[in-house]
Amino acid sequence: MINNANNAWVLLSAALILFMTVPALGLFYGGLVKRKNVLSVLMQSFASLIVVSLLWVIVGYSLAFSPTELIPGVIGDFRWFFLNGIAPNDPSPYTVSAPNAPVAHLSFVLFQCMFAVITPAVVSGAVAERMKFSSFLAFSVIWLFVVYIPLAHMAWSRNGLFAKMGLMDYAGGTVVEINSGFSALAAALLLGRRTKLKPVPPHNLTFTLTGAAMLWFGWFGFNAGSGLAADGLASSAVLMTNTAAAAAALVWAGLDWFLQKKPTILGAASGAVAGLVVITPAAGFVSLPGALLLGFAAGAVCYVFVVVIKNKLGYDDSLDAFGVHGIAGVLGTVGTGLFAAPFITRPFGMNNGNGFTGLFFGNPSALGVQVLATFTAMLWAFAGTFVIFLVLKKTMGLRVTPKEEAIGLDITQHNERAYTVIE
Amino acid sequence: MINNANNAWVLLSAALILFMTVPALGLFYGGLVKRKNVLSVLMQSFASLIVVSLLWVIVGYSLAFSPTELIPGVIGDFRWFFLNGIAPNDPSPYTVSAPNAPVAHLSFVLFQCMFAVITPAVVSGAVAERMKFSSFLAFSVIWLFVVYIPLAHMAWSRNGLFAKMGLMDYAGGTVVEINSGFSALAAALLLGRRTKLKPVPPHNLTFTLTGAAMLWFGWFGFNAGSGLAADGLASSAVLMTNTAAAAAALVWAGLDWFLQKKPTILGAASGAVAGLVVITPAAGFVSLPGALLLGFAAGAVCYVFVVVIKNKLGYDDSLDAFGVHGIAGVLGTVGTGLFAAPFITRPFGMNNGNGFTGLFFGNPSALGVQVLATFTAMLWAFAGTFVIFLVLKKTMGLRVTPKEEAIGLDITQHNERAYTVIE
Amino acid sequence: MINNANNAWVLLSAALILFMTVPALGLFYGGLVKRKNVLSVLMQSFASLIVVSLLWVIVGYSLAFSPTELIPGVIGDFRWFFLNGIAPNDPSPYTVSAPNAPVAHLSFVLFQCMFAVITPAVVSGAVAERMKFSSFLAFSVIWLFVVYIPLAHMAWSRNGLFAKMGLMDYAGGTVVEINSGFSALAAALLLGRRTKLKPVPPHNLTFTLTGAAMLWFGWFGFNAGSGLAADGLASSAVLMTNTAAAAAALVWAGLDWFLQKKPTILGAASGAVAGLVVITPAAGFVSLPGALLLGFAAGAVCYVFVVVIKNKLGYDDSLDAFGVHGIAGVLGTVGTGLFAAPFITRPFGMNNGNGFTGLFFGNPSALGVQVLATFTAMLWAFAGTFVIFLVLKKTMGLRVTPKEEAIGLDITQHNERAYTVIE
Amino acid sequence: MKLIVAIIQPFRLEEVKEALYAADVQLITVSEVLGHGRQGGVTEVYRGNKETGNLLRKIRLEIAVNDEYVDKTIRAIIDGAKTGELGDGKIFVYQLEDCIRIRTEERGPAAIG
Amino acid sequence: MKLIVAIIQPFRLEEVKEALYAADVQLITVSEVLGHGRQGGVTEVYRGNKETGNLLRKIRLEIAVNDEYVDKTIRAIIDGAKTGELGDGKIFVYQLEDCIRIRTEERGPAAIG
Amino acid sequence: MKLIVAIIQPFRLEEVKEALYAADVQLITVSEVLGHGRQGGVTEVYRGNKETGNLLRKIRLEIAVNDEYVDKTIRAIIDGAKTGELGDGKIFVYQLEDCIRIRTEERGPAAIG
Ligand SMILES: Nc1ncnc2c1ncn2[C@@H]1O[C@H](COP(=O)(O)OP(=O)(O)O)[C@@H](O)[C@H]1O
Ligand SMILES: Nc1ncnc2c1ncn2[C@@H]1O[C@H](COP(=O)(O)OP(=O)(O)O)[C@@H](O)[C@H]1O
Ligand SMILES: Nc1ncnc2c1ncn2[C@@H]1O[C@H](COP(=O)(O)OP(=O)(O)O)[C@@H](O)[C@H]1O
Repeated sequence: MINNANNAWVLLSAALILFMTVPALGLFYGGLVKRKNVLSVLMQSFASLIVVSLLWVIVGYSLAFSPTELIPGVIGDFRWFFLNGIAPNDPSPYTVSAPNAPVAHLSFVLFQCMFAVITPAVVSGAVAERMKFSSFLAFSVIWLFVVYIPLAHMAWSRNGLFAKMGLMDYAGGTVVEINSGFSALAAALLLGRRTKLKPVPPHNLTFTLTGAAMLWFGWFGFNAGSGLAADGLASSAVLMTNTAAAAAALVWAGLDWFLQKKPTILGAASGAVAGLVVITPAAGFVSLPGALLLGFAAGAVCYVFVVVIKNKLGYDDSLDAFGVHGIAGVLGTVGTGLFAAPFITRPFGMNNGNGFTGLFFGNPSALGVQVLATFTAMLWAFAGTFVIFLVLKKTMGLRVTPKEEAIGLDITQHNERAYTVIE
Repeated sequence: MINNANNAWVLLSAALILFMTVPALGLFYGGLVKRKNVLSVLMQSFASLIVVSLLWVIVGYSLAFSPTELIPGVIGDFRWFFLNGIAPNDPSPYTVSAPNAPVAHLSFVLFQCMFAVITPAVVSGAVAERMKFSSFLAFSVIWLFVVYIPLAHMAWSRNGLFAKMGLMDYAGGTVVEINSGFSALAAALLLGRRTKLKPVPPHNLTFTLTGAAMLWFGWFGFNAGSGLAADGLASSAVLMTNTAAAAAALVWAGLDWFLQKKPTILGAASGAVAGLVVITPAAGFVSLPGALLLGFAAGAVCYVFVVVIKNKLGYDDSLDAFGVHGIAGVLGTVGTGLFAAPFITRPFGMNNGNGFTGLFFGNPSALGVQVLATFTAMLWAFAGTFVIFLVLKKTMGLRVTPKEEAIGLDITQHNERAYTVIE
Repeated sequence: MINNANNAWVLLSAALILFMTVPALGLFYGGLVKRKNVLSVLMQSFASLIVVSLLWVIVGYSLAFSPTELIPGVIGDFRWFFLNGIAPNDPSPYTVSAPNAPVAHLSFVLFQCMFAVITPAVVSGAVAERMKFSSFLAFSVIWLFVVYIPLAHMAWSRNGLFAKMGLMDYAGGTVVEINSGFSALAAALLLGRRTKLKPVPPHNLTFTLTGAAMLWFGWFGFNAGSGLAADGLASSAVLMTNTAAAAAALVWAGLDWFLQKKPTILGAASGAVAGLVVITPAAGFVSLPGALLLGFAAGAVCYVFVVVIKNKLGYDDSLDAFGVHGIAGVLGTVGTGLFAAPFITRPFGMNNGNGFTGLFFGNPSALGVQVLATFTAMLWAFAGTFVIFLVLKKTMGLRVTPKEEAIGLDITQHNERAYTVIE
Repeated sequence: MKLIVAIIQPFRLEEVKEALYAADVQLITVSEVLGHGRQGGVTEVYRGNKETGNLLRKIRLEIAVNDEYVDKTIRAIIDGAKTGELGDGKIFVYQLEDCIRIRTEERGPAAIG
Repeated sequence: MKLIVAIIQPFRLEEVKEALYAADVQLITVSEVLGHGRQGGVTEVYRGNKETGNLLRKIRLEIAVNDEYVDKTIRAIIDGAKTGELGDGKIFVYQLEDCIRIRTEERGPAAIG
Repeated sequence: MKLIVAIIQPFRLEEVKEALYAADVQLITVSEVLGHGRQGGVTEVYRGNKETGNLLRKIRLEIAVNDEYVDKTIRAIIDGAKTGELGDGKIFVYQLEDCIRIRTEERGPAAIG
């Protein structure tokens, strides 16, 4: 029997993740680019929502979550092709802390759909202001099947490789964050730098902060919905999410203040996102000290990557998808192996073989799985994206022409302009 | 006994519909108009929220949903005047799939209030940039009683004309969509075209896309809240809603790409809204193929109406309230008679006499009711609005003066401007 | 045992309050200031979210809600320092209408955290466009401990002074509204007027209305979440909230129309906020007539304060935090003592000693407690803030220099500008 | 060659453009400005505060023409912009020394049109 | 008749307007421009990137005056705008050939004020 | 002294600035304008409506220079802005009577640079 309370919770969490993709991520990214490119950035998130939503219900969900498999441990099969045979009142075959109070199977389909939707949208941050829309579209379709679905299967499906090893990835440290971050890095490298690359002020920081705030809001559903139950574990996950976001934002803005003389709002927002990323794999496993430390670490390390290292190395990760999602994703996934606290999961009778216990609570073996999965995800995402981008480069091309880039992507890719000049 | 899970679900769904009215619809519409008219458009949605909220709790709800009636099948009576006698822990007399786990009566009052709020706000899309605010206000009050409430009663109240015939209108294909769409058509015709009508670029497409995304988000509550339970039927309704929106957006943007050379973001957004409209009456009745086909159809047909036919016929439905809501509303309501799948509703033991089964699943009679209700709603809305506008035209006048129109409605109707020019 | 339905409801309500702080309040306030100060205003809300979130889980919650106390009736102790000993499946020690179906203790921690977050953010409205960011930050930290936490303890903790007297403050008429409003007044007085104070048009009223609409949306969670259960009392609280907001908006816009010739959208939005404030203490206690009357009263009285009295007295409450939150907070808290209707609370078996019954329903004693708490809160907030501001003035200084004020706070306090001029 | 600069009411821009096109003047540059003139402009009200900022929105037109076009350009602007009310705006005429079409590098009167 | 164009710091606009009104110069046209001058303008920082875009926000004033007003207008602008720091701006003076008030079709010096 | 006003394509601004700096012309004032020229500009499409509004976005440069700089300034602008296509823009040259540096109150050619 479906539990309506949990079901309502997961449906609304799914809605919140939708909200994170558009408008939240769109506004966060869109505010950072030049005025002439804002629509192209919004469109990448929106296109991801449209295309992935369709592919997911048709075949993606089945490949990602079917317990019967085409390649054992790596990818499912066509059992749920077109959601074949899933009745509305079927309970979800997947549960976390509430095996006896499952949500509807279709709720799980939807919830996972929204994860698949937002991940390529995050990648788009690395290709902003210079990639052809058609190529981005092709990328996101191929990437869904080649990179995302196998990784989701490995980490989260019943028979997934890492799932079976007891990987702790509460809400997508590997599947969403490391995945999007390292895909972003490969994309940025293959795409090359923007032609006239020089620091350009964000065209609308009000949009950026609005987007960041909406991300924070939506992330409650993203992280705590992942427990698939509105129980105390969800409460803990939300509270840890909020705490880590605040901790990382404090550190980033503090470093700005200390090193650049002024606390910036973009810094606070960037830090918050880094904190939200780092807590993603950990949300339902760590207790307060873990959340605080992960948040502080993410704020500091991502700051160094985005502000110092990126500018030294010179690759053009336009909106810091790698520097924030990739780096904090690694920190969080590994950190979960350190901070996972049995105090949190034990009351729910959960067990993954190693008791959801991290190194600092006496279980060094957990760390091994976390590190292994982290490296696999890094490699998988980077290599997969690298190859896809290489193929696209040779076939349809990746970049708009320099003249189109100078004119702006909104008008050259979409025949539209975001804003009028006089009324 | 009230079921708290379902109650939470419906309360939050109501909140989502509020969110759809303002800011979502306001931003969607507001971004499309000239800078000097954006506040006037936002104000129409906001005024609708304010005025209808008050009228609804005072008398509107009673007239719409009372089972005792002034005119049998068409309008209720004053039984619940001022919510008389409805205690906070009274269960809702209305349920859909969960008769034994009802929400609070007041939740139902609120949920329906939000439908009544958003419908005239949709109509405002047809009158943008030229209608007097006072006349719009008068219209929305009269229209609530003369057009909306009877239609809601017929379709949804226990003793409503169509309800008794077994009409399938899950979330307002007739009551909200056809109703607002055909009212919009009548309004546009009687109001006449904007004085200097020529294509003017939207003043802020970032707002428009933000609004569209928020509508998509809110529509989960709009459609799936209508089942009045957070059960598997709600899950199915949300998933079908998401699917149809994506399908229609894909088609519209695809047609743009094919016919106008570039995929536009406004096209994707418009398509998404068309898909959300078409699935509105069908959300809790159709399965995946139905949702996909309805979505594709809505994308294509609304595209033709908005891009080709409107410009040929030359009426000025400024923001395409008719072309999107009216047309997709008809498609969806009729389409529900085709695609309603017993696979979806049967597990819940629901029955409306014809088993919620459409033509393609072997029940031609259902289609008859759908078509009848569709035509009635079209006529009712068009005729009712036509008469109200005619009366207002003769009495208080409909339009601002041409000079006021040229200066802009924000300053002439509200003494305000949306944006400063220099800081 | 935790009730998942109620838990989901409270978690989502907490998310809604987060959403109210940023982006909602940020956009509402940010749209009203000059373009060169918008980020500084957003940053105040964002900083409040960051700093208070951290302080709350570390020590604030414990001080505010621990039943064991440092000063009896006024402040708790360190029992829950670092959330010490609160397991994820512990039920909340606090309940309202559903003692047998509690939410998780951590949900209560989170929910109350969001109240503590938004309150200083509201105060920031009084100091906009001239206060140093560092001083605001210092203020919000000190103020949390000195002013907010004791007031929250008195009104809401198990052993709080007013809680024990049977104070009816459903969602923060004293703790949040009077508190922020009178703190705002003290702040505005000590800070002094903006240097070139003259009416300057809001730089973006679209943002302001978007923010107001989001506040309305979020307030459903703010008010109805306060019952800590998704029962019929929550439904009633939401409906009364919606009604009061609409009533006050109608009155304010109507007075605008009557006295200033045009109904303004800023007026409607301001009125809505006044209505939301006034119903805050009353939401779960009053029935429809009470909600309507409180709404009407708030619209009218706040209008007079903001439009007439403020301009006469000449203090510079930049964004009317006092005129709206302070005044409507007083009205609402006292008004609850008049309109509290046993019809609403009785079905839930609630009792605070005086049956949650107001003067108009035959219980004059309730009014006494309300008035006493109102005065205490007014004084506490005003005096506390006055002293903090005085100390800050003597030590770190309160204001930016006149030149910085002329240049704008975004660039001088944060090294950033919100908008570019050309693309 | 002359440069004609006109400051007009924003809501007359369409009419002025039409009048100019009718007069065969097609090349113009337009921008949004704020102007303080004789027009009293108190129309905005925010929370009861009448906006006394006296800078009103105007449109600035910049039109370079050969000498024989000066009069008809001025005429067209007046025809399009005049309502007879305060705030209609002004036209300013300047000497233009040289003009270069970037595309062709033509100079002088030939480059103007 | 002369046209006086001044490029000033945005945050001195209020003072300049006051000085102009005091000098009985009331008719002005204002716009927002970006300027590259001697003022080094690195103040914005985004994710650690110092914004090296060297175009700073400025206000452009356009004031047409009769000859006897030229000096006091310039004086007023200087009085209002001068802080003594780099970036204070410049004033440019041009010959104005003709001026037409659209409302009345008056021409020449009479139309200026 | 001359004033040079150039109307150019927005996407050539960077190149023009670089060319000007290379020619040792550093002081410029930039604004965003809309222009109607020979360039047909139908590229925007909204719900199938081709945007026929014929005002295209342009950048306006205002550069005051001493006489010996006029030619190289014009040259630099052409070098930066020219693509050979319709819409490249125009350069206008005016006589500048006087120039005052607000900060120092210097006047004339000395104040220009
Ligand atoms: N002498 C002037 N110098 C600069 N701008 C002027 C001058 N006179 C008028 N303007 C501009 O023209 C606009 C309209 O002028 P205004 O005096 O209101 O028109 P009218 O003469 O029809 O009353 C003003 O807002 C201002 O921008
Ligand atoms: N020769 C010039 N041509 C065009 N604009 C100029 C010229 N000189 C200065 N400006 C404008 O004036 C502004 C202020 O000039 P700047 O050199 O910074 O002032 P200051 O001379 O006080 O240092 C510049 O940003 C630019 O917009
Ligand atoms: N005679 C003129 N008066 C005012 N502005 C002009 C004039 N000629 C050109 N312009 C401006 O220059 C811009 C470019 O002109 P255009 O004719 O498109 O260039 P091209 O000569 O290279 O085709 C126009 O959009 C307009 O803003």
